[in-house]
Amino acid sequence: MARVGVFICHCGVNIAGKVDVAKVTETIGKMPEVAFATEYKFMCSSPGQKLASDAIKEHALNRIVVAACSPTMHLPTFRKAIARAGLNPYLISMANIREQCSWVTEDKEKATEKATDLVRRQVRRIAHADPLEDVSVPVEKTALVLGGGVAGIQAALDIADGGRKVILVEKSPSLGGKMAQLDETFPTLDCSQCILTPKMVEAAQHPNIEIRANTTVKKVGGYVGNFEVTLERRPTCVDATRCIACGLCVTKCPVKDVPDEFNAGLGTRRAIATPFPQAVPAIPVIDQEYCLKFTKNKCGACEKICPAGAIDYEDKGAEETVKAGAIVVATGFQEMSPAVYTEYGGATYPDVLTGLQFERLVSSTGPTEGKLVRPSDGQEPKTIVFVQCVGSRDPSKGHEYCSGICCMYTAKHALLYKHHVPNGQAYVCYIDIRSPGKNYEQFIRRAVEEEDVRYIRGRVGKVQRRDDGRYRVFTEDTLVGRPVSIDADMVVLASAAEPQSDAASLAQTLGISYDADGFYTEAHPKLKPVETATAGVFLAGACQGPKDIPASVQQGSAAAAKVLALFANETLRKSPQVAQVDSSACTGCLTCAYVCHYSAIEEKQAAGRQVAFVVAGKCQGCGACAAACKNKAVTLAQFSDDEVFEEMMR
Amino acid sequence: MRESPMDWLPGFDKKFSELTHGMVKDLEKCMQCGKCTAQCPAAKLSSYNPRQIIRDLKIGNVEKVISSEELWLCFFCSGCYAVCPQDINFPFAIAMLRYAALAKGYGWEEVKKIKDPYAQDYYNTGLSVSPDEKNLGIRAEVAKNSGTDGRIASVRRKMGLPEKRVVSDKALAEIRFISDATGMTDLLKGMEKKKGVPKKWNYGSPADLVRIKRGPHQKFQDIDDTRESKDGRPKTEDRGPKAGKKE
Amino acid sequence: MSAPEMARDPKILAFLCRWCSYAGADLAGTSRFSYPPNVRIVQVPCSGRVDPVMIFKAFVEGYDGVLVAGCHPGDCHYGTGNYHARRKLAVARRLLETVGVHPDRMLFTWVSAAEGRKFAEVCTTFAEGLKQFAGRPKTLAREALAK
Amino acid sequence: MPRKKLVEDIRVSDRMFLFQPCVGNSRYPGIISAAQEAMPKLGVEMVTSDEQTCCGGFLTFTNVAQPTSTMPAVARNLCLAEEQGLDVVAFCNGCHTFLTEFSHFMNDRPPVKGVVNVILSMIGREYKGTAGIYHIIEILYKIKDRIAERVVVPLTGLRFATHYGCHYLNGFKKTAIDDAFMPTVMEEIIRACGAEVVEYGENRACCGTGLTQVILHKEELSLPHTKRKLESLNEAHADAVVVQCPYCQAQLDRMSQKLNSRKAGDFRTPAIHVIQLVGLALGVEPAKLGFEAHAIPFDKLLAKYRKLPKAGPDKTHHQDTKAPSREQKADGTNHKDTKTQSRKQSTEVAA
Repeated sequence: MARVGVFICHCGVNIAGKVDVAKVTETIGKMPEVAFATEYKFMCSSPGQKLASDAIKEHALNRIVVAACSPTMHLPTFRKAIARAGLNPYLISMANIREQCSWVTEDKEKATEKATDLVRRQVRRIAHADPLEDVSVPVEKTALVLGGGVAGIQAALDIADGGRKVILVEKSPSLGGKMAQLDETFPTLDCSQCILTPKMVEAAQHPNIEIRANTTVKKVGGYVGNFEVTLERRPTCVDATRCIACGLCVTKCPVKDVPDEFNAGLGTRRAIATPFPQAVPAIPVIDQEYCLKFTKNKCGACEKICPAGAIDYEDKGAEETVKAGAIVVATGFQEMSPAVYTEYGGATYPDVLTGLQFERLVSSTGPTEGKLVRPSDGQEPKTIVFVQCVGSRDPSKGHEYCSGICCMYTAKHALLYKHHVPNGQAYVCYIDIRSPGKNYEQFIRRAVEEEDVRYIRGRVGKVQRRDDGRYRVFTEDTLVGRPVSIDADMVVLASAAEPQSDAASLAQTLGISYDADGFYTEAHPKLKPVETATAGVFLAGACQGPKDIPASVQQGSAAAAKVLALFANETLRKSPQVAQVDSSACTGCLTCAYVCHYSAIEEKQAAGRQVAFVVAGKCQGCGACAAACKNKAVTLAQFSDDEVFEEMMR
Repeated sequence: MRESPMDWLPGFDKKFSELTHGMVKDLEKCMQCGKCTAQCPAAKLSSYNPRQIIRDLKIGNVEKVISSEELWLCFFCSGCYAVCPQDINFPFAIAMLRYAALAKGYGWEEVKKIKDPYAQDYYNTGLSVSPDEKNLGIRAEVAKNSGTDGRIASVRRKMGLPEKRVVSDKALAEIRFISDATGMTDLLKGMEKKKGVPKKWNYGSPADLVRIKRGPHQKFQDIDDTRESKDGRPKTEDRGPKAGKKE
Repeated sequence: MSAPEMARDPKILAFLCRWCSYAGADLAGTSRFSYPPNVRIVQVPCSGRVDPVMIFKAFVEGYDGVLVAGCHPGDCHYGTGNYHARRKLAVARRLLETVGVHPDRMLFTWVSAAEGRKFAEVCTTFAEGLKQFAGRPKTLAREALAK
Repeated sequence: MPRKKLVEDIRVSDRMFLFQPCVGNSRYPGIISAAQEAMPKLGVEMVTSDEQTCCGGFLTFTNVAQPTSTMPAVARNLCLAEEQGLDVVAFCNGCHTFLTEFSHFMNDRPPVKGVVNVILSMIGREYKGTAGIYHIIEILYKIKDRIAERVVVPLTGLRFATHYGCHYLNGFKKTAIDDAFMPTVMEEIIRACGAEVVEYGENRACCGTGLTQVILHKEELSLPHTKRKLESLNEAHADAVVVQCPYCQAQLDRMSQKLNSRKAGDFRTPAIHVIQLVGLALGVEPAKLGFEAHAIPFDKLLAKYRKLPKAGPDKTHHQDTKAPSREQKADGTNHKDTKTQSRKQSTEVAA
């Protein structure tokens, strides 16, 4: 038998000014369910809360209705208060007689009438409520970090240093990501590899970090604290457990003309290769597309020379399923192909390079070992033009957004060029210079003032390959208002940063959302920058939007902090507002599973037939399943059909 | 210097869209990157600057744009449209701005230069390029190459083609009817005057066509009847607005 | 309800999603935008929770109109709940017609947490619209279905 | 790279409406004649109408007429094709642009179309918007394999530069069948004819005609572009530059003469319309291709052409030993001989 206690708040004059509170109390007090009804000036105050908890004991109340402001404001307050008095915190309901009654109704009488009605409904409703317990889920204290670029490495190291296990998954043969391909970094001109490789080695040697190279995510099941992830390693034909990374196989490989991805297509590599000298892990990989063993079924030189017997042409790859409590997505970005920019001869003219290609060209580990020469004829470029916003800020051919990093890396490129060719002339054609980072603007000024880089405000219209092998770059100096043409030996296009080509499919696997441009969406743009809408999945680095190195590292650490906070709990508590299936009423049609946005409904066998089953840890309590169930077998706690019907009854 | 910014700045899009018959997606999108001017053949050799024109329009300097000589320098090569990252169809904007200029009395000397060799030919013959080669240098070259007197008519005859292409009378009557009904005839007449601008002509929109009364229909019938009764060869002198055709 | 009473102040049941529309209704209060007093708000976690049965039951209960409001498309806290609601209630609307309830007695709309004024306006105009049904018999009478 | 999807959508019928360009008729009649001779060899009969008038592009873009005046005129011209159930083939970039843009404008805006039809109804016509509008380059590209198959005189050893014209590529940057800056369709057609393609730096530069610059006596704007282009062409040593628009053709051809006469250079590269080129390859006799109307003579090109062996009926490119000696004496006068020869060839091909 429900014994409901009703507490009606004056909220100063906010409620009492429009609602005759005494009259409401009197009317409600006569309801059969109500054991006690009273009014008070400020229910949310400490004496108000004490009033409630005292009444619970005194009148043996087992249900509470507080008629006051919106439950959004103070429901948690009163839940805590009645819990202190020993009552189940979910046996309280609030009648919103301020925001939805006294403040919106002109007529006093009508307001009183409405307030009485609102309280009456909550009384009836709470009388039908059951006590609920918070859902508790265990936490698997292993983190899965997807992507071995600088953001992923940072996240993995921070989590591992926090004492938790990390599985670091990388699609390519080595950690390092885009940062490993860079020559120097802005604004300090630190050598990129020199600051990155120690971190790569640290990750490889950390007792809490396991690295899975050449691996991608195939399937993700489970929920926060309890993900089950299927990882798939592609066939590399080199047994990583046996390989001693001596590199003999690479020297013996006869196929030497494979385009080198690490050098952004500028140089060539062998059919068996490690991507770069400092690769971690340093295990070479056979490229089956080019390897003679696979194309012509001959050769086998690497197998013959390998002292460790690590070559295995029969390798079919492998799958493994791992358990993880949290997932950090740090899959990064890719450089947009400039092939659509035919007006610039992108991907067509040999001396029209992308930003990443230029990085490789000036890098000491690049195809020319750091000698800056034209790919077409090996001559040193005496004049160079850097074209900004290629693919960025261009809804017609590229992306609408600003890639954010190009202004800075172009300034860096211009400086690197001047360091390689001190008597050469560098031009930068820009629309706006965006340099909002620490010391960034000074870096741009250094390029302009000290290194004599000519900045021209105007987007390049056309690059014409001239008969003499040079390139005429047409632009406008918009500050003067005159068209300008520059005869250049080399043109570098600041290609946009865009989402990885497989970003959308990974998002679907993970159940996270992505924006119109294809970048992953954070839970809140200001306040939850590394969380996703899916609990337990966090974002770091450029997969969430174009970022420079400092920002990626910051996000890596931020995501790690979130993971460690999650792992600080033995179990996770979540709201008991979850759905439940009455398997005796369930027909097993699984319409509920179809409408579930969280894949929280699975099928199971009960009494020899298929029925639906709600995984409480995954359920977010939206109630779509309850509304969809034809048999009314699904009940959403706190919003059961009974409770809603009681509330809506007149 | 702004002229009357309040006339233009609010609702610029809408107003400009009306002005250009909706053919140009709003110039508001322009980010002033300069890619258009960068490859513009006219900008290379003159003070014409598409980016600047858009800028002027956006800040309200409409009078400055439509009274400028630069407005008449566009090549219509559409290069600016081809490279525009916002897909602004600027050549159309220029064409429409020229109408705006004409409506305000600017630029008639430019249009009059075209009128005789092209528009009048169109009205008279249905074709807009005169079949007579007037350039003597070219005529000499063609004569040398073809062994004729160098006139295209002669070359055509030699090739076994009729000396010139003739549009049928019915077609001529039809296009003249369209010209009359839509005000082009009046425009051509107006341009006859050596100085000044045609009085009877306003810049219109397609919607203006709705206002056509039943009158022109009658007019067309007359033309058609004349054609039926005559020998079928158009007498251009009689039909052109030059002769002050009055029905 | 008697016809004159309905002509004065139709009774409306409003199902509001907790994240957007309920907060919007709160904002209407905070901003003191008044609306007809006969609107009764039922909080649901998501507009997707609204079962067509609830709509029918409301008419059986004697409400003159039912309003369902959810987050704007794309803004659903639960991803796709408002889309489910939209599809389900489109069917419910047609069903109402077959049982003789004028479909305009039901309204499905989007109200965000920032749209306090909109919520008040929606309630007011919906109530105005319902007044045309005053005095017109509802085939789906309370007694007929209560059996 | 050609846009596959758009190429697939092209309908090539066995009868198509030849939209006669004014500049073509009045300056380079060879284009019309070439189309009428060459296209039937490719299985496309060209239908003309003496009711077709100027497209109206000139008038609109030189502002002597409002779009309100020319739009019904465009619709009327399109009606001529529609009434016969034909698709339109334009041989001029200007005609193509103008017909396409205005037909889209009308088709996308039913009220405008309605108003246009009010006017057309008074002359007993109705514009429906059903006719496809194609540029000849699109048709030729679509049937380039057919060209290669039916080539009678493979243009082996002849070297051609290309010039597409701004109005086609730039104006239709998303709907032309090829990319606006690195197109290859014309190159592929040239290769289908057996000839070589020559690259030159100013390939995609404007010819300088700029619609009206020459007419408006703004030579200082126009001629520098033409001159630069012609200089680059001289460097390339092409036998001819292939164009797809008679107006570009007029600029490149006539301004060469003008610049030559002003001693501003020595420009001798003839400009040939792509349909004239295809005509040559298909064995249309040169006299029918109207090269005599050009200011820059085709003597050198034709001399080389006459020495070319003809492909046998089995379509192998084997050497016909008799042909060269017979052709050598011809040198521009012996048309009759060529005519019978080409006729014979074409009947063989047809059989």
